[in-house]
Amino acid sequence: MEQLIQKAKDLLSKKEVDAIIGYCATGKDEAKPALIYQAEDAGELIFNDRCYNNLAVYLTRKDVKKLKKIGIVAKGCDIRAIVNLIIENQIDREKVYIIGMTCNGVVKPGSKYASLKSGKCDVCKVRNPHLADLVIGDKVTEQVPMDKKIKHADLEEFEKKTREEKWQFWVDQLSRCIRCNACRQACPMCYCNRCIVDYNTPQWIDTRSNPKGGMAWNLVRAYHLSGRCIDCSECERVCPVNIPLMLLNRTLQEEVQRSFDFEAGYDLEACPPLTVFKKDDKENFIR
Amino acid sequence: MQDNWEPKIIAFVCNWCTYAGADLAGTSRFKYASNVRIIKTPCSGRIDPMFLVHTLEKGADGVMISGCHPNDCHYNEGNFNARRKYMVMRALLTQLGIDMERITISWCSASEGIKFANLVNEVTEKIKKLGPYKDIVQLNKSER
Amino acid sequence: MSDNVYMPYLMKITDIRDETPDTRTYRLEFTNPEDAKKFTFKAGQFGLYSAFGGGESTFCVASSPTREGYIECTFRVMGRVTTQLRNMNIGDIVGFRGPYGNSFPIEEKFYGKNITFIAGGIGLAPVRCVIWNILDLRDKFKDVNIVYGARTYQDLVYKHEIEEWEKRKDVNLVKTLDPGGDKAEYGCSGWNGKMGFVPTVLKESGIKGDNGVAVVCGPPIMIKLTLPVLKELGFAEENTFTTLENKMKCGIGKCGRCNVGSFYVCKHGPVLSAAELAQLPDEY
Amino acid sequence: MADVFLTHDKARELLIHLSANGVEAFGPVEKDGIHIIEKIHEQSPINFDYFITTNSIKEALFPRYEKILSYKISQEGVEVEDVPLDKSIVIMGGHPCDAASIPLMEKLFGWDYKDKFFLKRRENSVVITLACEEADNDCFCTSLGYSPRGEVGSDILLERVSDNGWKVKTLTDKGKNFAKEYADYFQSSLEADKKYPKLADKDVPVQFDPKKVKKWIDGHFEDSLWEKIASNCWSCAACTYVCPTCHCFDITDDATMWSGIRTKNWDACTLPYFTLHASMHNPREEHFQRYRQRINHKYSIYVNLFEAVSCTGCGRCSRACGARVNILEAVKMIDNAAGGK
Repeated sequence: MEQLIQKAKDLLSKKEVDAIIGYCATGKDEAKPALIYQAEDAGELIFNDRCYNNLAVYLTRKDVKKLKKIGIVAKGCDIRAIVNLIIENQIDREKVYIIGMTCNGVVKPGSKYASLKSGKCDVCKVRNPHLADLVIGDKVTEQVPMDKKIKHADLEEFEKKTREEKWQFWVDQLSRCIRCNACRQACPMCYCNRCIVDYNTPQWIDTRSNPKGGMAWNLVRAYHLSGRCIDCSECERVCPVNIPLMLLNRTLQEEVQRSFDFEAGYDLEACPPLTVFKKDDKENFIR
Repeated sequence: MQDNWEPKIIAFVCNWCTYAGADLAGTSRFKYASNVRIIKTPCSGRIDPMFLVHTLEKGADGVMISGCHPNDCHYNEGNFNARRKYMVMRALLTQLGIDMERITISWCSASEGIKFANLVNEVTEKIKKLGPYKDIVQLNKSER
Repeated sequence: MSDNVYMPYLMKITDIRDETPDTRTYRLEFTNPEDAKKFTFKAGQFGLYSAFGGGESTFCVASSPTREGYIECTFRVMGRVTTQLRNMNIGDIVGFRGPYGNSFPIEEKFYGKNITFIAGGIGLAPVRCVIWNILDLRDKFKDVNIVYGARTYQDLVYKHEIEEWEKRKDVNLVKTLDPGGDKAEYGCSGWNGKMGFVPTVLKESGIKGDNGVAVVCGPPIMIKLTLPVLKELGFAEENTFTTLENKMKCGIGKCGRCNVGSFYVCKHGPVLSAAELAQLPDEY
Repeated sequence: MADVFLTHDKARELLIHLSANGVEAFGPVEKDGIHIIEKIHEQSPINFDYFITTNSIKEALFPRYEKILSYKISQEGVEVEDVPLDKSIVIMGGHPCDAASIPLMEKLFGWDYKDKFFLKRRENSVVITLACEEADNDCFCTSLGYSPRGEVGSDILLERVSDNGWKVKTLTDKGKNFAKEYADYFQSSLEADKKYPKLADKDVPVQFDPKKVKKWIDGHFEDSLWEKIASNCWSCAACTYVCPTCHCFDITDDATMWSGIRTKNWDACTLPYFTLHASMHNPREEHFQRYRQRINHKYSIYVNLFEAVSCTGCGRCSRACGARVNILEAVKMIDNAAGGK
């Protein structure tokens, strides 16, 4: 932590970065995102296992984008988001200074200090940051080797359901959606200037929080994240009504991995899988 | 089910191949079921899952999507991209529990009038067996 | 009328005028004569017009209260509602909820004064309401000046009325286009007005603020630049009026959109004087 | 009057009985580890053992979306139809901070033009409130003059006396009539348990002075503190949608070619396009401007209009926020700033 504060102070006082996005304490046993502009405020920075927010979401916020260079405190999972933002041309690699943190997994305080409900840390492959200007913290052992294909337990469980059961499950879950857009705003990949639901000509998605609108919205969001979701589980964590959104996202993650052999957020040279194609892509479902 | 129920099927077809194919079927006087309503799109790559969900929501019982065969795309690569999109779209809709039996995806060129006519007949038969699609329509009923 | 405050009057389109390629004026008459009898409004008030199936949209009433039996509205095609409104024909039914908001204090403050109108683009619509109101009672006022500008020739609304005002001896009309707005591609052949932005043209127009009342409406940036010019010309802040147009949904002070600080545009406004405007936080 | 008691089981039965008999009954339902106030059906897993529900009871009186009129379009013209509002409503399960929001919202919906949708529902409803048993760091009802056992806005207050029951306190005529009508469900005695002491006002310490806060806000519309308060806000609407007093809404149409409905649905000042003009000009462009509007509306604008702070101190927004923007911290920062003057 001292190393983090020192580095942040250095960067800010030498004007190498205009601001640092990091975590600071909340007074409760939690951490919250903080944007630090002054070197004297750098002392507020902390890093611990409560730092579950994905800070990459701030990189595409209007006022942050205006800055010349920005420093960011990032765990491996956050760096996956940054990598994806870079390959989608949302930020320049030169414009971010990544302070990578090694991480042993984060926990959510509300849930009695269990690992995050969606189990993102159980399948994490990047406990040691894979792309950073500086790595802070001792090297930790990776739980999952990089080349291993992941199958989430909850997804496996869910897929045993019949079609009717699945439909009923989602109707129950998604009618609860209050359309607060927290999932969208917390998602580092949801950076569109104006989201499809904010357009009304044509109005593809009902803006009301009725079952129909909830269904359409969550379907579109999951679809727009296909091949881009970096499994940070922020959408699910911030959902005030606890909709298991990662089930949908992971379905698509898995499909993309199986069909196009792609995992988002690891490779700076990769192309987003839905913008490219191979002539021999599978088409056994097409008549 | 009403006795005289006839399925409504919406077909999203690409302007350059399948639409011409459907035209050919018509001019060659192949008979195909009148349950299908054709909507022309510039390219099969234009078709978004929202189209599917919207059509089902507005009361369609089945959806067809059809475009040029790979390598035949008027825009060179539209259908290659479409193929990848359909792949994830299918996975998503399956996971949501939307009946994939009702969604047919095909390639059908301008010369394949018979293929198109047969396909329409086949799909109509299938949807007739499945009966009206109610899942999404029922969501509308829960108005307060 | 029912106790449902969101219930619109039904009105029939009786006349359509295309002002610019994307701006239209409708004349609307009540389908129910009972409603027509009860209905009154004042210059400056607004209403919510609905295209059934599209939704509601807020515009001012662009016709003068002195012309009874109908109201007019002018709108630009921007979103879902206006697109649908635009696709309507004579005889079609639209909904109208209103009139809402306050009005210009014509009797209290305008009588016996020199009146200056400054408008930009479609901002002429709310001003037009006052212009006709005043021209219909012409002898109660002294000089009437109108300064009207638009980006291009194409964007000038109420072109035939501008001509009418130009011809009138008792009106001093100054019209202007932004630089480059008189090209032939905008349908302009031989522009006889001025070239330049509204605040600049106003400054050079020779209009004096003594014993004068000014009415300003246009894009927010134009209003912000025009107010200092008016002050320079000698208009008192209390006698400079503008009408704020924030986004509204309910029109009756509930939906929480239009407020600038504690000032609810739909209830305390939309008309306010420059003196009042200066009191508001800069969030409009 | 002799003491009256109600057990959890009976309360559950009562809610289900009501919903089966055409009353819109709202109660706390446990779903996936959270408690939500929602309309009760026969199968609803009603559960009264919770600290605070995620959403507030406002949903019962001011639904997420509601029909305000319907219309039919034909060759002859348009026919518009009003919506009848005659169902009676019973809301059980909110805390005093929920109930306190009802008189606050009533002020707005009855301001000049009367919004019958809220007011009628309010008139037809019986509000049964559960007194608080615990409080956490996000609670601050006492700072705004409310109390964890507060009676504002409730018709009946239930105070827990044992694992399975409450003491019933009828507060209004409406509440008394309700208790009389459903007397079968209430009972005259219940074994009390010592371990349920009431949560006292002093357990939720007063942390700021709303008057001072208002004064500061009025004089500091442009202040760098606003940016600091909301620096990590990412502009979602979770805080406003769970808030018992946030009342902003949108009006939209849902129609086919020949018929349709117009609905009033929740909207939020924290969403980026809330105030966007058709000309693409947006008066509240930045995230901190929108958060400033939220605080400003609650602590200053509402006071100017209705002489009441539009916040009941429930702390739901702080708990729902994924970025941990905390309204109590924000207001305390303002209070501190005001104290310095």
